[in-house]
Amino acid sequence: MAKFETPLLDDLEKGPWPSFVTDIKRQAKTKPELEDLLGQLELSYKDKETHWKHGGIVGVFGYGGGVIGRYSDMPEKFPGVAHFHTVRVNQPSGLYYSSAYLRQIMEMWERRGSGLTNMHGSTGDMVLLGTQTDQLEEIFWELTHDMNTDLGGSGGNLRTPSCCLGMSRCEYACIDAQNICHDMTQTYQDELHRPAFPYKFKIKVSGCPNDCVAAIARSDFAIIGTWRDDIRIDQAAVQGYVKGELTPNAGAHSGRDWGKFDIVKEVINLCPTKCMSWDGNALKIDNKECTRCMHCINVMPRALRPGVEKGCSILCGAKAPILEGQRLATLIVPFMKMEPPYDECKELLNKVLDWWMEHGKNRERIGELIGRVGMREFLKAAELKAIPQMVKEPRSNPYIFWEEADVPGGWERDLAAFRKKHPL
Amino acid sequence: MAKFETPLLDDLEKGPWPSFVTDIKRQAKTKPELEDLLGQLELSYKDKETHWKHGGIVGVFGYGGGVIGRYSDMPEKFPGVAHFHTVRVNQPSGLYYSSAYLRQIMEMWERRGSGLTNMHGSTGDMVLLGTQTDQLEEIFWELTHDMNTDLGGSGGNLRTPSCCLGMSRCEYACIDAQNICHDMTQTYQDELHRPAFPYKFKIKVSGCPNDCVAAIARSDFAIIGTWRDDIRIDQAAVQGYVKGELTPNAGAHSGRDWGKFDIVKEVINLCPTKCMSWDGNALKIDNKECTRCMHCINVMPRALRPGVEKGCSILCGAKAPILEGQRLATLIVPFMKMEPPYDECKELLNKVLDWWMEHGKNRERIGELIGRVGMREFLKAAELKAIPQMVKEPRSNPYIFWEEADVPGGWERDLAAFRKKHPL
Amino acid sequence: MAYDPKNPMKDRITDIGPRHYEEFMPPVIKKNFGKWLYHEILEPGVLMHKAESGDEVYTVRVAAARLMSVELIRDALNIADKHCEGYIRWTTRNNIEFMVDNKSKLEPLKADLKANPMFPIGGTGAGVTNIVHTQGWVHCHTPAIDASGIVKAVMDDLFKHFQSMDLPAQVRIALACCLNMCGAVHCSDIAILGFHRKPPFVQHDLISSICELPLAIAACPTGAIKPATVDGKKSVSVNGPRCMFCGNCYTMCPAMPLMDAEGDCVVIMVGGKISNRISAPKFSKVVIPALPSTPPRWPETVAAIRNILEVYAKNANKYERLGEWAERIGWERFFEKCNLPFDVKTIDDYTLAYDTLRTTTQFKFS
Amino acid sequence: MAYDPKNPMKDRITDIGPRHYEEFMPPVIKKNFGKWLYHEILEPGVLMHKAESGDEVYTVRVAAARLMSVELIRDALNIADKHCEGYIRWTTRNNIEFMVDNKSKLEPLKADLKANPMFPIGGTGAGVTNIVHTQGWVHCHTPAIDASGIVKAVMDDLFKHFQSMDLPAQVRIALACCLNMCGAVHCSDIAILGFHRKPPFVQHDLISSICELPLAIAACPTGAIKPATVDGKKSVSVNGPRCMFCGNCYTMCPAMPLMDAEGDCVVIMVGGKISNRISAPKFSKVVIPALPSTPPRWPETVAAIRNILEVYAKNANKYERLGEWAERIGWERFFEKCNLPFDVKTIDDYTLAYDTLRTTTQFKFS
Ligand code: SRM
Ligand code: SRM
Ligand code: SRM
Ligand code: SRM
Ligand code: SF4
Ligand code: SF4
Ligand code: SF4
Ligand code: SF4
Ligand code: SF4
Ligand code: SF4
Ligand code: SF4
Ligand code: SF4
Repeated sequence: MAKFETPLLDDLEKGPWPSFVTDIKRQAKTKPELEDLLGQLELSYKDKETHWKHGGIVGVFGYGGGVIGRYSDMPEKFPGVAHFHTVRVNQPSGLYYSSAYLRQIMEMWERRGSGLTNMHGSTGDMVLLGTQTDQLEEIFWELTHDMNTDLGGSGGNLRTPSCCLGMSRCEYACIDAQNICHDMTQTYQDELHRPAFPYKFKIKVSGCPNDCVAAIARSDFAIIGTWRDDIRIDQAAVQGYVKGELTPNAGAHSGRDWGKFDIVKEVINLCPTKCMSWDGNALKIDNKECTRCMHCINVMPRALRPGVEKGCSILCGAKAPILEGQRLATLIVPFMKMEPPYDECKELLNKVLDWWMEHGKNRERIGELIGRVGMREFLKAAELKAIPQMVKEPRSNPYIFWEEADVPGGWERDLAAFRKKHPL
Repeated sequence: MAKFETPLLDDLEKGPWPSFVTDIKRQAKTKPELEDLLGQLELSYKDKETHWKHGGIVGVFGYGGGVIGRYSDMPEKFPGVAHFHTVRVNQPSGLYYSSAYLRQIMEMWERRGSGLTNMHGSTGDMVLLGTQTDQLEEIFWELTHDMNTDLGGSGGNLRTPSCCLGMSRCEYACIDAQNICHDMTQTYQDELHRPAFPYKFKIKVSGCPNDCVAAIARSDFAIIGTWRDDIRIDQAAVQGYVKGELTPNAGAHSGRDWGKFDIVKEVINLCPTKCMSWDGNALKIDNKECTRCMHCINVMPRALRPGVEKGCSILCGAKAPILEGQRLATLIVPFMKMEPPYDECKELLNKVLDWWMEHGKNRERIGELIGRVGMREFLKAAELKAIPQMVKEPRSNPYIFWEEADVPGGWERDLAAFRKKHPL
Repeated sequence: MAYDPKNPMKDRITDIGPRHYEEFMPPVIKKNFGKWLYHEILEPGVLMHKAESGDEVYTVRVAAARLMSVELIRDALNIADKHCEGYIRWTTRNNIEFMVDNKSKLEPLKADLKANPMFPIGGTGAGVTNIVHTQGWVHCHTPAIDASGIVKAVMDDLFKHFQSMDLPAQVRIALACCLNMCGAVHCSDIAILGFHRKPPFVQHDLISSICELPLAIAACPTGAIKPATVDGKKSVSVNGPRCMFCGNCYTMCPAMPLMDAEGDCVVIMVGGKISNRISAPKFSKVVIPALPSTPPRWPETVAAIRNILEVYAKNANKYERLGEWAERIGWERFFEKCNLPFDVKTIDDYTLAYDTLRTTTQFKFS
Repeated sequence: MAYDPKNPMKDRITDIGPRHYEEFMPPVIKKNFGKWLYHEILEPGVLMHKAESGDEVYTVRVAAARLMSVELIRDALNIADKHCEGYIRWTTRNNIEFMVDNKSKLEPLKADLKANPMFPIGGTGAGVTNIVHTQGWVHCHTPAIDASGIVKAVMDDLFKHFQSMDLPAQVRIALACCLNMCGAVHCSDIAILGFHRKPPFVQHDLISSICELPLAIAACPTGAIKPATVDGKKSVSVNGPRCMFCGNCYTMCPAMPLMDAEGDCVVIMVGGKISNRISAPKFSKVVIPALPSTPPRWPETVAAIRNILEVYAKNANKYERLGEWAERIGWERFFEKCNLPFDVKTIDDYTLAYDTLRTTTQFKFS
């Protein structure tokens, strides 16, 4: 019998969506602390308030992140969750696993933790939810020694980089998102584990502009695959779509009768740059005007493919609203080739990080810093040339901060000469 | 012979555009102070700097505006322009004049001023450019007594309202812009002449969304004509355009061969809401979706006319960049009927002005005040209900300033009860 | 060899990073890495990717409540062992994917999945996939709402859209339990956001011993917190009307809690997107400033989302994301069509507010 | 009765406002007020408006240098007296309009106008009409550039576009001699803006007697001005790198002038518009941060404008305003097509800067 009555939670056992309540209840049979978790959660459902205290700083020796401290505010009532810290385990790029590896982690977590996880955290980590302070070093030891695996990030440091599945199973991938993600993670181990940053910093890598890992919205440094030559067209396959032999958008819309595929309405007219044309026989793309939005390729994956000169765009500074308001990442490099060891990319990132570490205020994300001091300072530090691709539109206010060196004659003025010309 | 050599200015006597230099030179023959003006201007052309001093406060008794003080910084060299104040004369709405009236003004200005004018100033006034302090009261006397005309605005007060020519000669006018402008000017004489405002305040009235007086860009309170029923269509005339019997856009593009008029390309497809359709016979408009942009009417003025239920939209807060950046006026009233005496409009304006006078900081335009405290406060003061027409899009940050009254249970909290639930 | 607390540095291994992803790839994936030609969605939840080599990989995607027990994961691994050569993957939205390299293996796999109600198949194409979400009352200290419970309630209600592809475009729903927005709801088609509406109260008797007062004061972006002396003790006072409920003070100082059963609410935001397809990525916009937080099923939230989703599904064009639709018809029409009251609180008054105000006479009448 | 300085309040008349506009309307205008049916542009500068009554009014529009002498105005009035029953009007862009109520009166009117080079006919339709501008060195104390002279130079160069209607749409040019922008150049297709580039210098010896120092300090929006003591006298110091050259300090305190022959420059902004036609009103954008101020003909400015105008004329669609064209092709293309270098200074770093940055992978390669 359950330790606590959980009438409210029990209601969440109904319905077709997988129930975490059902799941936790089953696990609670072997992991009694989860009874306390359910008890406390039920209380929250009743109180409509959380019963977790403000987290304290806990962790493993020598690491500044990877563990989130968590304590119940009712430890007497729910002793099993008095301590209930999170361990963030760095996920493998692309989120593929062997069952052997996962079984190892699961076994360890059943032994040393609550047996509850998040697969995965919003940043990408495998999140092991709920353990005691005295278990942390043990867990870390086992992870590193027995599972050849490390902790992920938390706090004011580099956060665990993440990526879409990229080339492993996607025909659209223009860069090897997984390799880049893994390589960056390895290169920046120190930044990941030993906070020296003003605040958190996130790297995400998507293989193409569909951006399946939400890099543009959720990373300080977003690497997004693209191409700079021509979209490859298989005209026969285009005909296949037009004739109805091939299903548009790979069948993504097949749950509804949208009528016969209409290439003009569905592709030509929806192209944001209107750079496509269709004369009934051949599809033409004015590639110079294409902004590689992916729409036409998404609709006709068997007929269209990204070009062959592939690389990435780099965008910088996305974040959630706290504190200065949400930002999407903004374009800083339109195109960069991405071949291991990705030196050009890392050199750029190093410059960006150095500048941020020098100028960023406590708890100021890089996007906010750019917002505070302006792109000009950022570009100087990143040694990037200003190009119009960086903006949607040029400034509409004239408030340019001219620098003395740019103004003929500098800023020194001869007062006497001025007053001779212009008596007061 | 001219008093000063003006080789630089002389160059501006060449070319097809009317030359102000030629004009001033001619006038200088009877108005020798203009010799000094040319001399000083030539010096500016040489120095590439102005030779006018920071203006002092001059004016006519009891008025806080209408005159701009101006002094040369080289009065010895150019005594004729030692004082060179501007008199702003309130223009008649729509800028029509009888020659009798203008001749009267010109005669006076030749006698008491420099004989130089601006027809008109950017705000709309007739600008009489250049007179001495001792002439100001005389000029004012003659203007009011002999010409039945008053000064315009300047300084921190209501500025001279202005308007497009509206119903006097334009088929698009949805409101009587001139009458509204005149009526507002008369109603707010006190505000115009006796500064009690934090800063300047401008009213402009355009008869339709073409906005020929730039109200949306240049006025704190913009009244712009519109309609809320259906565009009137004369299908026969539509055919006339389609057949090439009528010239599109009244001939505004006839200087170039743009090919045969194509109603689909030139009207249907350019309609911003895509609410029009053309089946080869009849033009249809889904008027509920029309945003009254005027494009189709501008292109086919003989076939299309604004509806018959006319009134205005009111927008608030346009300004130039100083200091907080430029603003366009923002929509506050989507539709208001406009019949004399325009009480509803004036009641609204009074509320807006009262609020601004109470809360506006020194040199803070109403747009900046709205920017500083938010639309919520503005709408409360203006007693307007928030409607989605006021925004392009809803907020994307969640930083809502909730008010205590809107939150269940208010803001008072019971610390003891809280700590009982959540021990520290 | 095991951890020795007395000698923590002995044989310590650090900075090794995650396991290399190649170790975990099914053979067909590894073999055809970077050589995929195209894909097809065979049915909701089932993808086929074709490689240049002619190889095919069949993927079955199933939902998961991201909050998963070790046992449930083992259930999934058992299936992976049985059908997928011991490989499995998760998606970036917390679904699970099982892959087989031959069509003949597909039906047996599906059969085993269907046998377990914890693994419903779906989540592909123009439908509603898994909700990205956060901790809520299960683990966080700042939430205004729960996470997993609301997700469950909403997905129960929208379940048919998880298992069909009948919407104009994909609809991504996300939830964040406070405006730190760990769920990154700021760019979602539909977002559920937990929000506090009572300014922090101050534990005057203890604050000066628990917190650095200057840090607490500096934490407030609106300057609502000022030093104060209460009952002879150093403390702070909060100017309620200046508070925008960001919670930054509580993050910096636990003696200033905001949470309150009555005040905490659900904010509904819509119209965001991330992909660069057709239109640029967009932020979600606040369209319902507050719904009550009503466990265990949050019926108001569930109903609001269903309503918006249905109106969108009925009205939008093929390929049109929710935000693209709202922009095309105009937000005034969005409110009208969804029958939502327009609240002054949805008008922006933060730093970029000007850019959201309507600076044209173009609008539609309601 | 005349003004008596010894008795200024005697018989004083105030607050009477302007003359009523009806007094000044030509009879045909008055008669058909509010009853106009349509109009036609018969040729550049000549409009015909048709009234419901069947009446027609023919309008001939002529250019004027807004800076006009009494004598020149009388020249215009003479023509109005001869042809237009003594009526005349100015447009909102400082052109003059002569109206006749019968087609037969048109040619004689035009003939007299053509006889006077000060009254060139034009300024209608899809061409370049008069430049809205400000005082410049003729009357103002804060200009960075002249006004009337640059306008003359530019319009001499673009004169054929004043007298033809061969552009894709109307092109409105405006000039403001300082960033107070009395010319309201912030919403023009092409804008010429005078700009100071040297921070104010401080007349330390006199400032404290001429200005209220706290006001001068408070005037600065960037906080670049700080109190200072120089040679024992109270004064202020200016932190040059923080100055954005707004000139507000000089407006508040004449002992802090910014103007400088070398520093003062011309900024070119483009792409603004006011009408609500097709697209919403837009701000002009800075595309050339500085051209030298080179009287008497400002050839760099003239050439820059001609270049932009010609590229626009060649590339834009019918009805497409300059800013609409730039947005359609993308600003990166605009710079390329106009062969303009892109300068970091054209990237916004003021309060709404974020909204101008590119937050998508969508862009065109140069
Ligand atoms: C666990 C996780 C949520 C989840 O359920 O998945 C999480 C949990 C917390 N986040 Fe987060 N964030 C998590 C991903 C995110 C994301 C999403 C992402 O990374 O893509 C964001 C939005 C993107 C961004 O970084 O802007 C995010 C934006 C924040 C913020 C606001 C940061 C900002 O600059 O706006 C805070 C506030 C803070 O740092 O003080 C925050 C703070 C927190 C804290 C540490 C609460 C706090 O104030 O100390 C939460 C601890 C909860 C707990 O009890 O475990 N979390 N946080 C995610 C990390 C798991 C992982 O490592 O995989
Ligand atoms: C005469 C005129 C320019 C012209 O050549 O036409 C003018 C001239 C001056 N303006 Fe203006 N403004 C004139 C129309 C405008 C306009 C256009 C409009 O009204 O449509 C604007 C932009 C719209 C707006 O109001 O925002 C304008 C925006 C400014 C500003 C910036 C105001 C702002 O809030 O951004 C200033 C600065 C100030 O007030 O300190 C200013 C200040 C000035 C001063 C008074 C200079 C000063 O700092 O004291 C100028 C006196 C010049 C002189 O010697 O006569 N003037 N000023 C215009 C008035 C004539 C008239 O009454 O018809
Ligand atoms: C598996 C996954 C990547 C991963 O590494 O895990 C993935 C896989 C695919 N995505 Fe994605 N996307 C995945 C998250 C995303 C995200 C990120 C997110 O939602 O947080 C986005 C951006 C969402 C947004 O815009 O708000 C995303 C936006 C797209 C798009 C653009 C769709 C649009 O209409 O804007 C496409 C193109 C398409 O669907 O045709 C796409 C296309 C695809 C394709 C068709 C790529 C391919 O050829 O294989 C994959 C199957 C799509 C499907 O499920 O119908 N993927 N995709 C992610 C599955 C999440 C899930 O479990 O549901
Ligand atoms: C006379 C004048 C009004 C006045 O009260 O003085 C006027 C008169 C007319 N305007 Fe205008 N507009 C006048 C200033 C404006 C302004 C204000 C400005 O430029 O400062 C604008 C807004 C400019 C902008 O958008 O930046 C303006 C935007 C329009 C438009 C919209 C054009 C567009 O493509 O966006 C139209 C419609 C059209 O041209 O078909 C229009 C249409 C007209 C019509 C056709 C209205 C009519 O049926 O009579 C008039 C003749 C147009 C022509 O000249 O080709 N009028 N018109 C102004 C003449 C100025 C001049 O001397 O050149
Ligand atoms: S981002 Fe592009 S490459 Fe990566 S999974 Fe999505 S569609 Fe494929
Ligand atoms: S990728 Fe996008 S922009 Fe390029 S051709 Fe296809 S639809 Fe057009
Ligand atoms: S604003 Fe409209 S009504 Fe007024 S003149 Fe222009 S087109 Fe005519
Ligand atoms: S006025 Fe504009 S929005 Fe309305 S139908 Fe005509 S073109 Fe379309
Ligand atoms: S969104 Fe807020 S409450 Fe939820 S996990 Fe993140 S920090 Fe905690
Ligand atoms: S919640 Fe935010 S705004 Fe309110 S007092 Fe705390 S820090 Fe200030
Ligand atoms: S723009 Fe500046 S310099 Fe020119 S008239 Fe206006 S205030 Fe004077
Ligand atoms: S010009 Fe403007 S920014 Fe520069 S010092 Fe003066 S007030 Fe400050």
